[in-house]
Amino acid sequence: MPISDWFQAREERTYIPVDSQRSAADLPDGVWVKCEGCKKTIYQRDFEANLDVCPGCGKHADIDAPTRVLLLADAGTFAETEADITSADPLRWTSGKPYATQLETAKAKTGLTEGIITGRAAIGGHPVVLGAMDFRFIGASMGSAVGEKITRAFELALAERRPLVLVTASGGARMQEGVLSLMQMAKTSAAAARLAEAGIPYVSILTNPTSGGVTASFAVLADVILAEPGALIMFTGPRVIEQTIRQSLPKGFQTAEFLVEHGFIDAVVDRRELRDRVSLLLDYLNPGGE
Amino acid sequence: MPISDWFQAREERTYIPVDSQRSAADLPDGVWVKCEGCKKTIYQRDFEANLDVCPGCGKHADIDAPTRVLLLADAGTFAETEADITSADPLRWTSGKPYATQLETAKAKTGLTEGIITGRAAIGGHPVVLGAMDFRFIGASMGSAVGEKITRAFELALAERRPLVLVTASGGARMQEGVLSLMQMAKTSAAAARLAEAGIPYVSILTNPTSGGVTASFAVLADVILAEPGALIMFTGPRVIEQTIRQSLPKGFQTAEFLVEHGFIDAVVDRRELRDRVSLLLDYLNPGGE
Amino acid sequence: MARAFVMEFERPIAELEDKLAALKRLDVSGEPELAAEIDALQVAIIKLRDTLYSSLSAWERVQVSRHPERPKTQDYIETLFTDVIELRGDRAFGDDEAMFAGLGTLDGRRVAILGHRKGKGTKENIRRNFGMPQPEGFRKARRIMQLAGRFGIPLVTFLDTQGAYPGIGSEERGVAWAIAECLATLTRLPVPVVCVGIGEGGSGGALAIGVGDRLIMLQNAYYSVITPEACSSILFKDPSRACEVAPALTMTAEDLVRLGLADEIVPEPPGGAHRDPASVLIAVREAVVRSLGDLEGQSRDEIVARRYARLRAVGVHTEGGV
Amino acid sequence: MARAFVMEFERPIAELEDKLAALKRLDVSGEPELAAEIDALQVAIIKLRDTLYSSLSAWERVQVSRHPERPKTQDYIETLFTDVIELRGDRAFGDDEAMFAGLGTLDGRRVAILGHRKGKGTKENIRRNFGMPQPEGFRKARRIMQLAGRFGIPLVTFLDTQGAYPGIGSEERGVAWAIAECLATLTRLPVPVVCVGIGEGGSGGALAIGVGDRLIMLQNAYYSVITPEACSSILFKDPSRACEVAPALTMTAEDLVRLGLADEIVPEPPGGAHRDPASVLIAVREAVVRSLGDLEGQSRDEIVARRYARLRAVGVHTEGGV
Ligand SMILES: [Zn+2]
Ligand SMILES: [Zn+2]
Repeated sequence: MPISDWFQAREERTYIPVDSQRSAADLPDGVWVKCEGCKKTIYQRDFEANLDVCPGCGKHADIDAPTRVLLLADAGTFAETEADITSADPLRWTSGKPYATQLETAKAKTGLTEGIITGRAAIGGHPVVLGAMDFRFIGASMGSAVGEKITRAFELALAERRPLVLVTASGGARMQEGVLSLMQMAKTSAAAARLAEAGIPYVSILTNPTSGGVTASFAVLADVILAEPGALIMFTGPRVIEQTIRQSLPKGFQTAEFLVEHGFIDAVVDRRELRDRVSLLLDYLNPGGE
Repeated sequence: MPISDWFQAREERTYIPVDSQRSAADLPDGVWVKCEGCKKTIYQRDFEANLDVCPGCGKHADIDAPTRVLLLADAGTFAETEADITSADPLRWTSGKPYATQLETAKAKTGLTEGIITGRAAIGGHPVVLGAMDFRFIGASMGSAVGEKITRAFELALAERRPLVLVTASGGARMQEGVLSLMQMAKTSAAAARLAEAGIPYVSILTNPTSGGVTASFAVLADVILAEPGALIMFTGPRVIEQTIRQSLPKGFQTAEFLVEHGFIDAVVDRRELRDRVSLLLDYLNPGGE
Repeated sequence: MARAFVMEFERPIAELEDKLAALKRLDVSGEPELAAEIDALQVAIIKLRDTLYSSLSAWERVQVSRHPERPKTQDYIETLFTDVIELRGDRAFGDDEAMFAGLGTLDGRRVAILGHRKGKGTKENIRRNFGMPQPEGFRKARRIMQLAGRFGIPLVTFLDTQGAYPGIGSEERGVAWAIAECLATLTRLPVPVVCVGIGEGGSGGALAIGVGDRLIMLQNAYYSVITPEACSSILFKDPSRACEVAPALTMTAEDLVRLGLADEIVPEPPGGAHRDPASVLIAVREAVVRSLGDLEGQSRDEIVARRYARLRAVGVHTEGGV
Repeated sequence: MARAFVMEFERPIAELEDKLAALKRLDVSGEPELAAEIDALQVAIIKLRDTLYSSLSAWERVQVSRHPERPKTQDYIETLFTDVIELRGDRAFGDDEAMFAGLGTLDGRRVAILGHRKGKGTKENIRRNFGMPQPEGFRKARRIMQLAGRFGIPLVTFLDTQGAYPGIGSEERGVAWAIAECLATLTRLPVPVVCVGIGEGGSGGALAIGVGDRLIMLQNAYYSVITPEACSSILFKDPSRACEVAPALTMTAEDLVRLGLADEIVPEPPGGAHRDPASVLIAVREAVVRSLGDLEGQSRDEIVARRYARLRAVGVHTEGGV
């Protein structure tokens, strides 16, 4: 998907329109969205101008990968890589909904070819490799294609000695690819460890939700780990834990703030400050001379 | 102190003789010691044959450094190094008992020149550098001389690519040398880190008691950490903690067994098995080719 | 062997065995028909088991892999290795008994050993948390990986877990971080790594010590991105359709060999490894020794580069429309 | 400035100040004698303070180093640095607010920053545990040291702690191990390290971030193997003889320079750093910038070798009877 299409893609996102007459191409003043935090209605235009952060309660709404790239990369600098990698259906999965159908639906819905976009970009003038996951695409779960794109992002960063910035959002492994999906955890972790050995910086930004095999692999192997306010970040989902331990979970469990307190995240950063923060971090973290 | 004098030194150790008529050179059958664990009396001869472990309750009595070396090193292999290093009195310390007097007393009492003995030795046929601290010598606290001897042990191990085995027992830093004593923690830790960089194995054996600045430096920077049963191992002593938190401490707090449970020690090993265990460990841990 | 546990699909066998046991309790002297019936039943049991086990479904294999009498990591360690030294603790929080870590000697080779450790019996299982490690277990494993790497000691791992323990403490103490750090360390470890799937191989908790240069799978062991029950729960809001999704998940030893992820399968006797542990232990020993032999003589750089290439090849995607 | 806290040895000054305040509340118009007395008192206060501070004892300096209004790590970070990014967490158990860790820019130089963080006021002090780190704090510090080493970022540390927190949790979570690992990392860190003693420098808890290529001490800061109270408790079973043992412990900035452990002293105004924080902050800034400049341009190997040589020379012993 070329960069020029993204603004359009952004327009096409499906919020919860209070006004169901919403027209995609040209938003009239009367289009509202409802904040999932405080439940108040907000002009969609104001909401988007505020980067989908509720002006009232600060709730960060989920955003898609193209929007994420727009928010992080310096204008006009993003050049997508590996855009032609997409999932095969290696196991011919038909349990529940056939995987092939799910893939087609996801592609049609998102205009993307997979659950992650990667490419070269600049952030605050720093040349980087940038990747952003898109939860709309089968929960941005990590199958072979996502694993391959992430691995290539690490390899590109290594080859060009560019810092890597990855924005995660994922339901975890893509079970429709069975054990091949599990193995992507090892593959991406190996690529991350290899980048670290070469002294190239890697900053990860965990957004809502990041879970399972993505959390337990490349996502947390970064030099600096940032997260958006309120983002849920976990290995095991809360329902499974509740079923196992037969008690309810503490308030705020598995939020970004909870994880900061427990020592796993460097900082919770407001989306509106993310680009500046990443840029500043990259001022400090220079790819070491090997 | 030459190795030949050690057997004699061992005879001269001051247990709590039930029979105060005890003669040092030739123990008659009537000499008993009292176990500090079960309070039962034991023939001293039986007790020593059992390596000062109570045959009844298994309590490991504290032993001195020469005995420790005898128990660990293959017979006749120990060759002391740096025997002529001893403490100066750099601060001319006179608070409480003058340091110079304490040093003289300790030397007279122990026949040692400092709170640690170091040397080349073999354990189960493995050439090693071996060090053992002696609590009788001003609590085997770490002043400049002890720090220097430990540092040289690390350096000798590095130079000759011999594994290092250190047996600790210490009250911590030697306050009579003020901040110079504190800095020995950094010096010995630097030496330990340097040895680790070179891939030379280092096994430490924590014995009763090991505390303060010794615990918080070279003692725990080993590849494998063993401890004797019941040994108290700590950073801060229990009285200071009780005074700070104003509550009493849980049973077994700061014992070797407590530390195993909390993940800090690889194994608690009976003194009677220590030599075999260290030898076996050294079968596995070969000094890596640099 | 006392029959304490019957797997669903072995019910028909169990019924015949009950019948046989009842007959055996009778006095057969002067009752040649009874004796003949006993003989016939014994043959029938063997034949039925052979038939059942000649084509076990994925879900049936999962059940076999979980059989309580199945040989456990501890059995392998005690039987295969001599001079075993357990090394405990993560140097940060605790010692997790669900994860074994140590050193041992196998056929004269000195190796480091890691393994998920299920217990035998309820008490031991509780202490070992049914083989489901918490962050401490993974951090201990990582520490021993690093030790092996530092001293050039090959690593052998035994996989037998449903996965990392899904509890509050696990999340609070960063189980995802602990697993990821294991993976980063293990995938770059400059010594040969041989992994053996002996029973369950559930998700990230298995993977954390399950990536190496060779993967040996017992015939009825599984290795899966998710347990069939959990997968069924997600797809159908109903865990009981595990038998349907198990084959789709490609989790059996055969699946893994077909996908190029496992290198060899150690056959199990009809009825599963617990019916003849000695033969299985011997076969595993042979396979591990052979694998270690194959991996000998490489430089540290070669080992790491080959493992990366092996991992790099994992996965099937479409590229450029192909 | 509100006088909230009076140090024992400043009582005479406080009394004069009280008197002065009382006089000032009177109406001095048409009372030239009163005005003259006020002037005289003001001069007397200044002279008395100058006299007292011209020869502070070690124990008096310890009191000054603990003054609640004394500039804290946070003040140095906020004043000296721009573009500060705090980095939190030990990646294993928690984030310890008694230890600051982050990145910042000082006179155009990008550095990593560590510092013991006492609070201001009771509430903040409780959150920050009065600047006494637990194992998490040291593990966070070590993580940031490693980050600095990886990316070649010089490290600046600010020391201000009575020591590691002596609690059950500290021991349970291995505070000794955490400190030792800091020391191992810090002493071998391949980037320039500049340490600044700004207040208290108590024992291993200070040392864990207090070893480097330069040690700058504020005039009234201390660095000691043990607090004078604790030393007095050990020697005399009585903490109140701290004033006697303080000089013996060789803990003042001057002692450290004399022993070759500290490189320079940043003078404080009479009354201590809190009487004129701006001048002290400026002087510290100047000293740190100069030290960083001095340490520039060395290779990683040179840095590590020189630091080892520096540490190697620490200590005074007798050898061969000399
Ligand atoms: Zn809102
Ligand atoms: Zn006893």
